[in-house]
Amino acid sequence: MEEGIPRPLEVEEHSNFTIALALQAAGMGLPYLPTRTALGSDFSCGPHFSSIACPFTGEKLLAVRAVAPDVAILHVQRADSEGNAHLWGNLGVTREAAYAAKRVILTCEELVDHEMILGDPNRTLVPGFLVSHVVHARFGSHPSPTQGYARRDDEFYFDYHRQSRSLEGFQEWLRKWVFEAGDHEGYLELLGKERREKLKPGDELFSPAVNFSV
Amino acid sequence: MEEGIPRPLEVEEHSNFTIALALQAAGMGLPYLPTRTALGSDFSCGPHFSSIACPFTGEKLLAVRAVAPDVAILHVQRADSEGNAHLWGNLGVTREAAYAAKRVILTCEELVDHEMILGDPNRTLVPGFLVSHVVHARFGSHPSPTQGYARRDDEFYFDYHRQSRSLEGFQEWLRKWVFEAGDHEGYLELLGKERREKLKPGDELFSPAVNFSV
Amino acid sequence: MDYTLKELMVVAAAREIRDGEIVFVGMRLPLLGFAVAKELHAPRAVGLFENGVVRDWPALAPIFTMSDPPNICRSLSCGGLIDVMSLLQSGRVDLGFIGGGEIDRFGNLNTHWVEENGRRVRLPGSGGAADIASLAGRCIVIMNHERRRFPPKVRFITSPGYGEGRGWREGKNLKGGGPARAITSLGIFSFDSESREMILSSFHPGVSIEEIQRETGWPLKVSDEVRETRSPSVEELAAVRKYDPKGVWTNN
Amino acid sequence: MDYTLKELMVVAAAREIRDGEIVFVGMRLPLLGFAVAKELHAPRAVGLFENGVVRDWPALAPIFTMSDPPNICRSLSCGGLIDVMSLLQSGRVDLGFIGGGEIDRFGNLNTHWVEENGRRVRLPGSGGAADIASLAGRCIVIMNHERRRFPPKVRFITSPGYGEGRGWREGKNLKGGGPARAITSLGIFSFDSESREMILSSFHPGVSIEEIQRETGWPLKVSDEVRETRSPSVEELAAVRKYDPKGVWTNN
Repeated sequence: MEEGIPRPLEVEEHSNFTIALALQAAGMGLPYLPTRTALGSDFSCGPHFSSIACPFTGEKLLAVRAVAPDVAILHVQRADSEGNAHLWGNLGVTREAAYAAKRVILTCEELVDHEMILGDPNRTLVPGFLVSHVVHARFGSHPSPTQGYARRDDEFYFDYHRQSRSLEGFQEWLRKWVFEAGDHEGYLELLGKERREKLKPGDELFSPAVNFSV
Repeated sequence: MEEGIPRPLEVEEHSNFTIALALQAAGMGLPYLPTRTALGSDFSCGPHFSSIACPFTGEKLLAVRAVAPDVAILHVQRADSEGNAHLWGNLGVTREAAYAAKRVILTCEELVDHEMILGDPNRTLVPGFLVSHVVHARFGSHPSPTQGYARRDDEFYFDYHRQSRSLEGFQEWLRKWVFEAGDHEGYLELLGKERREKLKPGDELFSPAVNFSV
Repeated sequence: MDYTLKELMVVAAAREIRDGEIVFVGMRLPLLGFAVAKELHAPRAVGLFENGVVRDWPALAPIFTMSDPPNICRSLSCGGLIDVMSLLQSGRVDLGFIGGGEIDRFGNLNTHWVEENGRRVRLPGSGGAADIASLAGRCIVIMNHERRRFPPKVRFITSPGYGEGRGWREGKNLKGGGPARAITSLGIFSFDSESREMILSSFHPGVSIEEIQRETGWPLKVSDEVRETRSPSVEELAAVRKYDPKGVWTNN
Repeated sequence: MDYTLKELMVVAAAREIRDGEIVFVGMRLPLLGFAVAKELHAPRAVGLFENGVVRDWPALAPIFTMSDPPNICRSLSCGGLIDVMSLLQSGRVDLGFIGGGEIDRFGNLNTHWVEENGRRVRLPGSGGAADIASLAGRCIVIMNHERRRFPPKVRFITSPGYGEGRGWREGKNLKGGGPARAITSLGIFSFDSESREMILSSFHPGVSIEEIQRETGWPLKVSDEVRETRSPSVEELAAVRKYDPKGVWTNN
C-alpha cells in the first residue's frame, strides 16, 4: 500500500476512538463530534481534525469530522429478508457504521422469519429501512469469528500474514481465495468440509431468555 | 411548582433530544455536544445552550451543555448484588443517565446470581462498578410499567392527576402514598394484593435464546 | 354524522402518511392515524417513537404512553432515545406529528406557557415536539381550533414552524421541512410555498369558513380551491374503530 | 533462570494492577498480566477492552484478538467501542497498557512509521493506544528494549507521554495522567515527577545498567534506589503458566 500498488490510496489517520466518533457523528446527522482524546498526538494535525474551544468552559478540545462511508458491509447472526437483524457478541463500531453509511449490506449466518426478530427488539442492530441488501452467507465473517457460529481461523490469518509479505505472495493469495473461489460457495468449498467443521464452536451456551409479556 | 411551594426550583428548559444529549455528553466525559435541533426554539436561548459554528463546514449548530446528575435512580428487571444488571424493553435515556450520573442507584424486580448476568453480556445496562447501590424492589417502577413484570397502573395515574390539581389534594396524596406508606413494603401493602395481581402481565412472551458458544 | 369529529381528524392524519414512509408518531390521534394508514393505504410505513421504539405494526393493545409494554413488545427495534433522534437529525424521517397549546399564522407552536386571566400558566414544554418540528422532513400539526389558541404570533416558540415567514428556517439552519399541514377541529390548512403563511384548504362538514375565521386570531387566508373535508370512508372508519373500539380517543 | 524474560515482564505488568482498579487491557503480555493480577493480589480488578468488552475474569480460552469468542462469552458487559471509550474519556479508567515501535525519554510513543535503511516503514498506527495514552489515569508501557527503538525524541507522537517534559500535557489539556511505568525487556522505568523524564528504577536479573545505557539513545537517568527487578515468585509463575500453559506468549 505504501508504494501505491495497484494504485495510491488516500489515508486518513485515526485512533480507534476518533474513527468511532467520526462514524457516530455521521450516524447522528452531525458534521463533527468533540473529544478529549488525541490532543497531543501528531496525527490530530490532519484536516479531518480541528482544535476547538468548549463554548461553555473554554477548554481545549478536538473536533473530529464526520465520516459517512459509501457502504458498510456487516455480518450478523440472524436477519430477516427486510434487513432487520439480531447481532450479539462483539459489537465494536457495528451500530455506528450502520447508522453512518449511505448503504448497508448485511451478511447473515441465518435468514430467519420476521417474527423471530420481533421476539427480541432490544437486540435489533438497526431498523431494516437502513439496510439495502441482505446476503445469506454461512461463515460470512471468515476468517474472523462470529459468536455462536464460527471460531476464529487463526491458521488462515497466519497464512495470510506469511503470504502477504511479498507482492507475489499476496497476488498468489488473491488468485486462490478471491479470483478462483469466484463466489462465497466456491470459497467455502475451497476451505473444505473438514476445516469448516473445525470452525464450528463447541457446546451451546444459550443466553437466559427474557420475558416481554405485556 | 410555579409558585415556589414548598421552595423555588431552578428549571433548565430542554427538549427530549437536548436533555438526552446533555446526559450523553456527561457520560462521555465531554463538556458539551453539538446538535441541529432546537435552533429556532426560544428555549435554546438559555445559558445551557450556545450557538456555535461547525469548525469544518461553518454551519450554525447548537451546543448543549453537559448535565451530570448527582444521582440516577434506575429500575431494571435483573441485577446482581454488584450492580451488574439486565434491562430490556423500554430504554429511553436509561443508559445515558447511568453513564452521566455521579451515583447510580438500581432498583430491581429480581436479585439474581452474577452467573445469570454473565449469560448475556450484550444485555448488561452498565458495568457494576458504576453502580453505588442495588435495591430489591418488586413493582419498583409502579405506577409505570416494567416489561415482563408489571403493567402500567393507569388508574393510579388518573387518581394522581385528579388529586394533584390542588395543593391540598397533592398533600393528601403525599401523606397517604409517601409518608404513611413508610417504605416500599408499606407501599405495596397499601396498594393491596388484588391490585398487585392485576398489575402482573399476561402470558409469557420469551425472547428467542441466542448462543454465545465459543 | 355517523362519525365523530375526532374520527374525522384521525382519518385526516392517516391520509397524510404515504406508503413506505418513516413516521415519527405521537400519542393519541396520530397514533391511531398511523394504525389506520398501515391498515389501508400505507402498509409499509414504519413508526418511530421518541423513547427508542420502531414499529412496523400497531401496538398489541390500547396504550396511554409510548412506553407501555404493548408498544414495546414485538416492535421491530427497541433502542434508546438517541437512536431514533439520530435518525431524525440525519434526515431519515419523512414526517412527524406534533400538537401545541398555541399556533400562529406561520405554524409556530407554543407549549411552554400561556396567559389566562392575566396569570401565566405553565404548559408541559417541548417533549420531543421541538425536535420533530426542527428536523422531520415535514410536520403535521394537530390542534383544537379556538381563538385563544390561534394568536397572530405565539408568545414563545417551542416548536418552530416558519418563524417570521419565508427564509426564516433557512437562516436558522433548520434541516427539517417545517409544517406541511395543520389538522384542526374545524378544518385542514396547508402553508403557502412562498409566504409560508397558513392557508385554509378544507373546512370540516358542518363548519363554515366564517366560523373558522372567528376562531382564528388573524385575517385568514383561504385557498382558491377550498372545499369541504372529505368524510371518512367506510373502510377508514372501520379501521379507526378497530384500533379504538371503545372510543377512548375518538369519542367527542 | 527458571523463568523466561517474558514471564518476568508479565509478572511486572501484573504488579502494577491494584485491587479494585479499572484496567484498559491490551493483548498479549498485559492480557496475561491482568489474569495473573486477578488470580493473586487484585481479585476485584475489572478489565476493559476497546471493542466494548468488560470482564471481571479472564477469557475462557487463550485468544489472539480481544474479539475472539472466548473473550466475549461470560463477560460482564459487551457493549460498543464508544461505551468503553466513554468510560476512559470520563476519567473512570485507572490504568491502561500500551506498547509502541519507538519510545523517547519523555515516554512518547510512535507506532506510525520508522525509518529503516533510509526507507520509511509504515507501522500499524494508533489503534486504541493514543486514546489510552491521552485519557487513562496512568499508563504502563511495555517495550522491547533496543537502541533503535529508544531515540531521544520520537519522529512522530502517536501516543503522548510527557511531550517535551513538565507542563506539556496540561498545556494540551490531556486529562490522563501519562506514563507511570515502562516495562522493557531490560528493566523497569518510572518517570520523574518534576522533569517527567524516564528513570531506570530496576534492571532485570542478568542485565547491567551499562547494557541498558548502550540500548538507550540518550544519557540515561538512574534512580538512587535502583535495584534488580524482583524475580517472579512461585505463585506468580504458577499463575502465568496457568493462563499460558503452552508458552504461546511467554516463551522467549
